[in-house]
Amino acid sequence: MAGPMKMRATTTGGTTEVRVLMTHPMTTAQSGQALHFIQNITVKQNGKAVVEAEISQAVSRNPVFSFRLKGGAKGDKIEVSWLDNKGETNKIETAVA
Amino acid sequence: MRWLQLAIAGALICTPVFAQDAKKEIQKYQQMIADGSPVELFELEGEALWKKPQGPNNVSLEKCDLGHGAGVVKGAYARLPRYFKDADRVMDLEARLLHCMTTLQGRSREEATKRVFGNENQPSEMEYLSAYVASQSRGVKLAAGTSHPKEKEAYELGKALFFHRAGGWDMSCASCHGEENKRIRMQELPVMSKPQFARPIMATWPAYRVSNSQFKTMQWRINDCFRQMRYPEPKFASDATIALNTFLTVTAAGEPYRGPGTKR
Amino acid sequence: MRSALVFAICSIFCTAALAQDVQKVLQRDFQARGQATMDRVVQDGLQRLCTDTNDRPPGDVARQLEADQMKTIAFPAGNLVGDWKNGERIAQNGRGLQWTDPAGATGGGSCYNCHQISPQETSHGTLGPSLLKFGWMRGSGPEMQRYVYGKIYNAKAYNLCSTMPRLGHSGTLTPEQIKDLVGLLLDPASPVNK
Amino acid sequence: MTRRSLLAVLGLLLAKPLTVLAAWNEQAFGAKTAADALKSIGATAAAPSKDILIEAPQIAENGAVVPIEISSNIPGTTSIAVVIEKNPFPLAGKFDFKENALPFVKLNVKMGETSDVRVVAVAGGKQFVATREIKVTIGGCGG
Repeated sequence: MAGPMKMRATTTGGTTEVRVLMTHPMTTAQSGQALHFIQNITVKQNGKAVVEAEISQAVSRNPVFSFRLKGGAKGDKIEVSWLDNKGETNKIETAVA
Repeated sequence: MRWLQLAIAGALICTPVFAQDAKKEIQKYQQMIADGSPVELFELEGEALWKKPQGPNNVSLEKCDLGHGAGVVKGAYARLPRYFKDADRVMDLEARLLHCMTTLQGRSREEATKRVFGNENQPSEMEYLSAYVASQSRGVKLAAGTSHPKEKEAYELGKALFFHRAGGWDMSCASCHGEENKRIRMQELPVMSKPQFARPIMATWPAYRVSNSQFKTMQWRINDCFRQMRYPEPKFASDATIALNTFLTVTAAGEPYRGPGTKR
Repeated sequence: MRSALVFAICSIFCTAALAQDVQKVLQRDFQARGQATMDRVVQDGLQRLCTDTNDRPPGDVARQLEADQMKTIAFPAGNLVGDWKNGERIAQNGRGLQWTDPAGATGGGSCYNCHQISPQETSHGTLGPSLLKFGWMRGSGPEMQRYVYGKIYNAKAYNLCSTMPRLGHSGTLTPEQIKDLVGLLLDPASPVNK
Repeated sequence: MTRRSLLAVLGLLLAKPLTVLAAWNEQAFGAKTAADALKSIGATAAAPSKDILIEAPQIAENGAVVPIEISSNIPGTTSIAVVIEKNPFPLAGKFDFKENALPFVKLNVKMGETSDVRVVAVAGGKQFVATREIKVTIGGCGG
């Protein structure tokens, strides 16, 4: 069961800033624990993919990312989802404030 | 000649300019990790745990009186530690949470304290709850109790403990936190007995520690200082730990709370 | 006049009373864990004196207690300059004597926590003085070897209320380890003196 | 369990394999040197650019969390990759920007030791690179 995510999306001066927090161990091969890390992150704006990321075990535990979108209106739906190397996923959706 | 060489070597290695730059860069690092902190995830989990029915009585902690009346969480953390009449004791956040777990939820003290300090894979209930309760005091000025005789007693005891030298290495808290502009390795040491240093520190505990990806409570901070001072272990939520916390928080009085923080 | 007298009396007896309380509190609120046993909260004479005088003991008493501490140091015979490379490892190591450290295992001196030593290590503390160029400035003769060995073994023999732990006396470091630290500070080949 | 919630659970189980299998460049992320990693993302001849901005502390007190903020002012930037020279697996991430997304990302990475961090940006099919050294120090009592 994936732990909680948290997201904030705010628009000011023609730019929308998306800040997303993910609960994930992001364990490395060096840690002695089983390798377990997020590999893919997708950011969608009103259903359309705007950022697609591939990441490695070098991203810190409990990842925090910020992304920026040009324009964006209050009420736009932002969705962020992740998929890890074990096939687990989680997602969160919020409206731009 | 040797002295001249030494002076040059010294100037190269220890110029205050270098030290100033390093200090500025470390401050920048601390600012950046605070901006990109996952600490809110712990606040969220803590809120869920606060509202979750538990124990033999199968009730949540929502009726817990943290000092502002049953169930009032807003601003409660900033007034702790304080004297509680129902327990006839000065209590800090963890001591009070423990009190509510035993009285409201009907849990045994033994069960409720079995795992007070968690690890990176499994944070403890105390850690999650501390994150949530503390977050509800953001913007509220720290004002630990100072009027009740037992609050005064706790402050005096805490102060005495702060300067008390003992343990395997003859240390007191003041051995590291007693002089200005000192470091352990690269870590700056706040003089916790002086308000200007205690204020920013106490306003940001409890905190997420990036070095081990764990959320840490003030009870843990005190516990781990004593471990490194080569003392035996302070008992969880004991009067000694609460007295120290009282001394530190009273010293930091007036600072608006802005935690839970993010530390190295 | 009278208030001054009351103050003087209180400064003797009030702190003494509080020290008693602290002892009782420590006995009640602390517990043994691993190698960190409860005898460690019982203050010895110098810990008590330094606490009571805020680390400023009267000179004559301090001299006397320092002399007592000096007697705890057993200086090994012969050359005290050990292997500086091993000394560097010991200086880096911050473990030993904690309840999380296995009893009897060799720990370190935690030296870099407080001192600048080898110039290569930039992550050093400042609670103690910089030891950069220590042997280069002071030489490495028998007297200096003895001083460094003694200071690491029991710093309180030289300065009663020093913040520095009694690393040999407390059982944190073995005589061999202390010799290696002497090597780190005094050996002309050590990076400290380059 | 009600029939409806059972159906909902089954629905979830069924839906999972149907989600698009996202691509993850195993070869690039498995590369053990920065040179190999750069090669697998096709960035061997990237031109140095001052229009890639890397905002990071010069000194990180702890390698477990090193915050890095990256933005590209090169017009038409569609992708940004982060390569940490001395990490066991140097490629830390690759971000593709589409539609309204600005070429900007802020993230926290792990660094085993002091190292150069290279950021490769792709714009109009061309590769650009900027480098920044980040020092990792030891904090605390080490016990």
